[in-house]
Amino acid sequence: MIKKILITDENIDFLLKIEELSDQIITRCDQCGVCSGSCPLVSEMDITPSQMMRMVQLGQKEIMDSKTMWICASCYTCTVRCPRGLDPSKVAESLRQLRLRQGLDHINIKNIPKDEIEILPQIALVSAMRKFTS
Amino acid sequence: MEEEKNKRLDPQEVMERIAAASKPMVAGVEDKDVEYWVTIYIMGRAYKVPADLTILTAMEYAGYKFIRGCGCRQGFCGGCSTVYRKKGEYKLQSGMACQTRVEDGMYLVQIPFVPAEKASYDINKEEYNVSTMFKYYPELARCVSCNTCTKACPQKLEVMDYVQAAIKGDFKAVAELSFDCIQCGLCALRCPAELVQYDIAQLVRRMYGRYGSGKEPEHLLKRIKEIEEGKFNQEMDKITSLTREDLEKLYAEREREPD
Amino acid sequence: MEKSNENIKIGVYICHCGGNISEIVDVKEVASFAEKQPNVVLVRDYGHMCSEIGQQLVIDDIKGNKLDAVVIAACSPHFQGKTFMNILEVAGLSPYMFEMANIREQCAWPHFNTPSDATQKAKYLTYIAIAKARLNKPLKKKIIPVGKNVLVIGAGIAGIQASLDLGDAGFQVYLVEKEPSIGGHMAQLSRTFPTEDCAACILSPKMADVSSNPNINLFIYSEIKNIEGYLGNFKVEIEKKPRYVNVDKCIACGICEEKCPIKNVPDKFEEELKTRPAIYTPFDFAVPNKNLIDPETCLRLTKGGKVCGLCEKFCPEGAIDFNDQPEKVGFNVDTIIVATGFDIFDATQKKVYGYGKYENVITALEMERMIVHAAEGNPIRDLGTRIGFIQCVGSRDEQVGREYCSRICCMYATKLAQLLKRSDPNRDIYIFYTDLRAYGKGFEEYYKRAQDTGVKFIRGRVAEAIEDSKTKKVTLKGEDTLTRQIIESEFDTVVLSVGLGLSETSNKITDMLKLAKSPDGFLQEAHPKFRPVDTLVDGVFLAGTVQGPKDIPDTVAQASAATARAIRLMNQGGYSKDPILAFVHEELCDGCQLCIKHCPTNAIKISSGVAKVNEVMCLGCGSCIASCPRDALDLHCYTNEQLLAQIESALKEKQDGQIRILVFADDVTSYRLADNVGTAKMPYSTDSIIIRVPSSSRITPKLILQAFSLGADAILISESEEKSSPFPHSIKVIGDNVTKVKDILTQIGVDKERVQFIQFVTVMLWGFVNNINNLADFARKLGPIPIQKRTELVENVNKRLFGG
Amino acid sequence: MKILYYPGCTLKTSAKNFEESAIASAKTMDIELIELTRWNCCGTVFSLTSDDLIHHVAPIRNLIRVQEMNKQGLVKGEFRLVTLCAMCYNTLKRSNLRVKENPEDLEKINNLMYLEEDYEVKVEVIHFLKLLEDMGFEKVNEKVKNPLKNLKIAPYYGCMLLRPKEVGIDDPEDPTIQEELLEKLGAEVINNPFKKVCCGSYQTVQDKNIVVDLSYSILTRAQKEGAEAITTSCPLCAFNLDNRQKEVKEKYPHFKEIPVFYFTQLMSIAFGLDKKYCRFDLNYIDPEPLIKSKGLL
Repeated sequence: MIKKILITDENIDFLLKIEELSDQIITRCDQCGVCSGSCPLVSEMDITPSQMMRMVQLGQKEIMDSKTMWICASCYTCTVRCPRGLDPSKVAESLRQLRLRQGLDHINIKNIPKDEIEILPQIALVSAMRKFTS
Repeated sequence: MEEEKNKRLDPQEVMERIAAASKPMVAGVEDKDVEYWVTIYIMGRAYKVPADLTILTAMEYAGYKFIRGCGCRQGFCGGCSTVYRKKGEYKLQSGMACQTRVEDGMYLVQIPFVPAEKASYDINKEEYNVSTMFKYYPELARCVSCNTCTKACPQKLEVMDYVQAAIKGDFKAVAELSFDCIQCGLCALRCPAELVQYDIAQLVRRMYGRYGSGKEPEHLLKRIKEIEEGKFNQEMDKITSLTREDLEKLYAEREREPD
Repeated sequence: MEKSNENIKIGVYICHCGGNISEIVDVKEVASFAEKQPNVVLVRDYGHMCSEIGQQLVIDDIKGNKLDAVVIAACSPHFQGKTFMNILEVAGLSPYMFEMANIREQCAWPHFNTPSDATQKAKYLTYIAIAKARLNKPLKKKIIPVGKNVLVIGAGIAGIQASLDLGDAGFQVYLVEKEPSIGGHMAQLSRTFPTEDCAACILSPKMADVSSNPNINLFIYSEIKNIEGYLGNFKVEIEKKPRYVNVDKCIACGICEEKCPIKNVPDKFEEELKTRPAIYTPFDFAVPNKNLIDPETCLRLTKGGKVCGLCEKFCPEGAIDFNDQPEKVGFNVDTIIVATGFDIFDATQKKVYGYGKYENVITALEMERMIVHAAEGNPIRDLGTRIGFIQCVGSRDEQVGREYCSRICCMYATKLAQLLKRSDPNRDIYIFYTDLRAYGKGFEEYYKRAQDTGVKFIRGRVAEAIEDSKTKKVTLKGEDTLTRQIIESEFDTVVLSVGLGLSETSNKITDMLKLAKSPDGFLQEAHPKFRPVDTLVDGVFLAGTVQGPKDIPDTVAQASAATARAIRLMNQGGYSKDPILAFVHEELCDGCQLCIKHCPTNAIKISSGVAKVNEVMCLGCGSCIASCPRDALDLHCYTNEQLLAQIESALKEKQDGQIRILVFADDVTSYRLADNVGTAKMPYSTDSIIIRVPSSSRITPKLILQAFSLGADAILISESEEKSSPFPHSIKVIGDNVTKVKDILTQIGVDKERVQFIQFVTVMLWGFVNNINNLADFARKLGPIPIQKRTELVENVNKRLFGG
Repeated sequence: MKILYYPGCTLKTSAKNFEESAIASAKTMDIELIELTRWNCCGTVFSLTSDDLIHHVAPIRNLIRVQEMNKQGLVKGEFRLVTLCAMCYNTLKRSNLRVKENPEDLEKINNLMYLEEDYEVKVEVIHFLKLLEDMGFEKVNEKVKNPLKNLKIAPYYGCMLLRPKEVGIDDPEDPTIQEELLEKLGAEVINNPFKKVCCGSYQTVQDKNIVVDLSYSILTRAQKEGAEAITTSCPLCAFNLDNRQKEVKEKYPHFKEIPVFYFTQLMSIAFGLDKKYCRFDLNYIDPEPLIKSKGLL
């Protein structure tokens, strides 16, 4: 269903917050799509990284319900290829932190299956905790 | 002015004053006998108490009855954890009420019990490896090694070090570093990653004791053999055959430390 | 003859300006005040000095009373200054014996609400003008002889167009080209957008004209070794590389090429898609269409002795000459046009597209050659049916340090795509773009034609290309940002639309001529809007892609523009320049060379132990003067003596309790800004006196300290903002001068905020007014500088300024 | 040459094969890897938000330990810290860079860790591969007793060694450092175009079939290019590419298992060291049959 969006500066504070957290001038992104084309996990995402940048640019808070920033594996392929020298991985991290800092963990560590825990190396557990819990 | 006087005492004199103050102060000594007084704030309410008491005895002097939040009174049961702030300092410090002297202007509150959830497990059925620990306490992986727990520990243990050793699977180090832990909960209260360090250390100490140290507990085994050989049967029969009065008499005259 | 200034006769005229001045300023009072001044022999006040009658009045007075100098107190010199200077010339006086007191825009108008103060200020301004006029010299405009020779560097379409225009206009052209043929990159193209006319067809007639034009001396296969000198006197040294073929005898019959055993030399013109023999002609419509031998691959030239020599044996004309030597040639030219063109982006730098590693990834220039050969019937390789164009390769990409857009790639890609599609309709052709830039004349229609032809445009930049090692097909991965879907599809051929960069040869030329580069690496034009083909070095012009990426029409237009700008200087045989130039008091100069590095065009040279200013190169900014510890350097029309006289007369009548602010205003921006403020009738403090200088970098720290010691309460140094200033590094020089003054003021215990340096643009009206008023209030609050400190200010100034 | 070395938590447990083979092969190259004392977690994964400092405390404390060991004379003037695990390398190096570029952050971190000495930003974090490259791979070649003849290896880099550019040890788009090392070990090197594609990293905890698909595409592409084994330098990549082959097999039954080495294991074999240093028991897909088939064991 095609949605109408209001291009007003009302939701500029969302953009400013993400720009401050990620230390990126997000309005500089000109939507060339290289980050989406480079992302190894883009097929798992509901919206592509370039669309994520676009929604932040327009201050659309619905981005917080998307799972894109949770699929990001911080592999920095987009970082080394962005022609504008921006860093989408930092924008994804800022979106995650916006949720995590409200104390809402993304995964419930207690119900990670026991047989999984047995084989997972510490580097996996520690990294996952860092990215998915507050 | 009063506070100045306390500061200049040399340690020897301090020991004597504690000894004098520890005389059964609670039992109705007149105010005139007390030489030095301090004001402390228990949960915000001011009380004038003799200068040299521990927080525990000072609170009792102020009229508090301890149902919980007190145990061995000797600093090893971890029951009387307290959070306090000295006058003029910004830091919230923590320690055992029975081991910390009161100071003038001290603001304090007791945290008698830390509601942490201890995992239930049967140590016999657990394997001796790192994943067992992560199975019961996955949050261990959240440790950011910021060392806040070490600063909170009244026993001055290197708490962060034993947590890191746990992640590394160096159970021997965990056991040794956490041996003196009195499970007072103060580290868990301060941890930004919301770990319960002492429960984790307890699990590791049990695993290490059971599988890791490889040394058998000789005196325990010796004692068990003696019991099985019936060394104490004769004495046991004697006690079990006593009447209630004899038992009470025996109990009253028992040898124990002074009040 | 030059009169010593004691008995110089000055005429002073006060203009009513039809009430504009007389309604505010009491012109009679100013006139009577002027009469009392020494050397003033005649004073008049008149309704309209600039009118026919007014002007005749001055001419008759000059002739009648043998006046030596004229002072007119009226409007701004920017308004009627030129008119009055011409009158002096008509009357036989040097126009530089004229001084103007700006009592309208900088006195009557802004101080309309305080007539009495305005009258006092008008007196000061007239008094200052007289003091300066007393010291004026009868200078003449400098005529710099400029001949009619011009050097054109680079013979691509830009160089060719410029040379033809100049040749037709009768100027002697020295056209130098490093390649063995003229034509540049355009010769390599198949067709040109948007009209699709064949590049060779429209280029070869022009190339033919170059060789037939008598005024063009073509130095082909030659490199420029050195260029020195200045406008009207550029000494050029070039080296003609040896061709080992006598050009007059060779008739390009091609027999030598057949006989030559070496056949496998990669041909740079064909982008190394084809090979050529060791003896070759550059390409079929080359000019000059003569052979040459490649010294690196010819057996005889590499092995020496009697090896091979087949070409010599079979040449019917005996044109082969193995011991041909490089030949040095030197000549002088008056102006230079730099047209050294571009190099395409080295696509191997963009590793993610695999150019150089993957077989079927080629650059657009290689595709041009393939289309040319395909059109001739012998295609170089089979391009397959699925062809993908990747845009912005080496442009708009900070990862390879190239932020700018190369402007032409969208259009040449659209052209190549259509040509390929039309030559084989069942080809699938895709162009991956971010913004399709079809901005020029006929471009949008041509883009639509491509869409009609069936070329498909995908809006999304390709993220990476991966080759299937077996099938050699290349898979492009990217996002179609319009549908937000990921595209991953295989192509037989991938064409990289590579951007443009400054050519390698341009770097050498830039160093020789000391030209500036813009941030994108291309050469910097003097002013992006008003002097787009000039450079900051007089007499050197830019044409074509050396100044930035552009297409052929823009290049040709720029070439003709550069020609016009060069002709402007060369046409009258001389180029007149204001005599406001630096000069050296030779008796004071000890040749210490401290000043050399301060001149932006390094016009100062040491000859016979003394500094000498090259009057052609000197811009007249005066920024060298502050660097001389012995005050040996000076500036005509704004000598130290004259400026000091102006400062003294500005401060002489200062009563106790009064304050005086000196404002040194650069003529280009600040002085005009002051006029604009006056015209807008925006009042500001009458305690401020504006003194005009070509650039405030002329105001040395010593002058500022002397002004303070003479009683100035605060000084404002104002200069045009760096971006729009005609003087390259005046801002930095002023900054250093003001810092030195502030340090000395602090040492002596005078508030360092009494001296201010502000950069202005002519529209900052409120900025100007507020700065002056704030400075005036600040000075009034501080009060005058104590006498003892004022004398201390000028004690051993040299030691403080230059140390040691 | 004595040099300080930071193992990282996983190398002490499930990735012991990486550590032991590294120490052994380093010793053969007469590099003595001295383990950092009282090291703590490297603070993985490098925290990307601009206002977050607490997550840089852990890496900076490790770097302070390097300072301490120099002051205690355990090493003299050796401020290089060698890492093996790519994740530790990336996190330590980026945190080091972060405090170098933001002195006010460094001051806050130093104040927080008042129990430790101040960090003086003198430490240089380098990776073992870079150390070998700087020493010159010919020296590696000199020590080879048992060249890995016709062992077809596709080196795998993942992300943390190459990206972002300010810490990458090689060109992020076209790395060759592992290829050069393996050639010097005598192996036949296969170029896998997916050698720099991410293995899914910590997603293996949240949703392992993301990792299954990625490993499947990386491994099959390597096999398609003719590779018989993969090398990597990160325990997480090793886990995702090696241990997860179980799930890959379940989802793609026709998939043929392929062993995943740590490059230091291949060094140990090439140096002819005892098999016990390679601890092949910790590799999920047993690599020994492949090595035996090449007569290297």
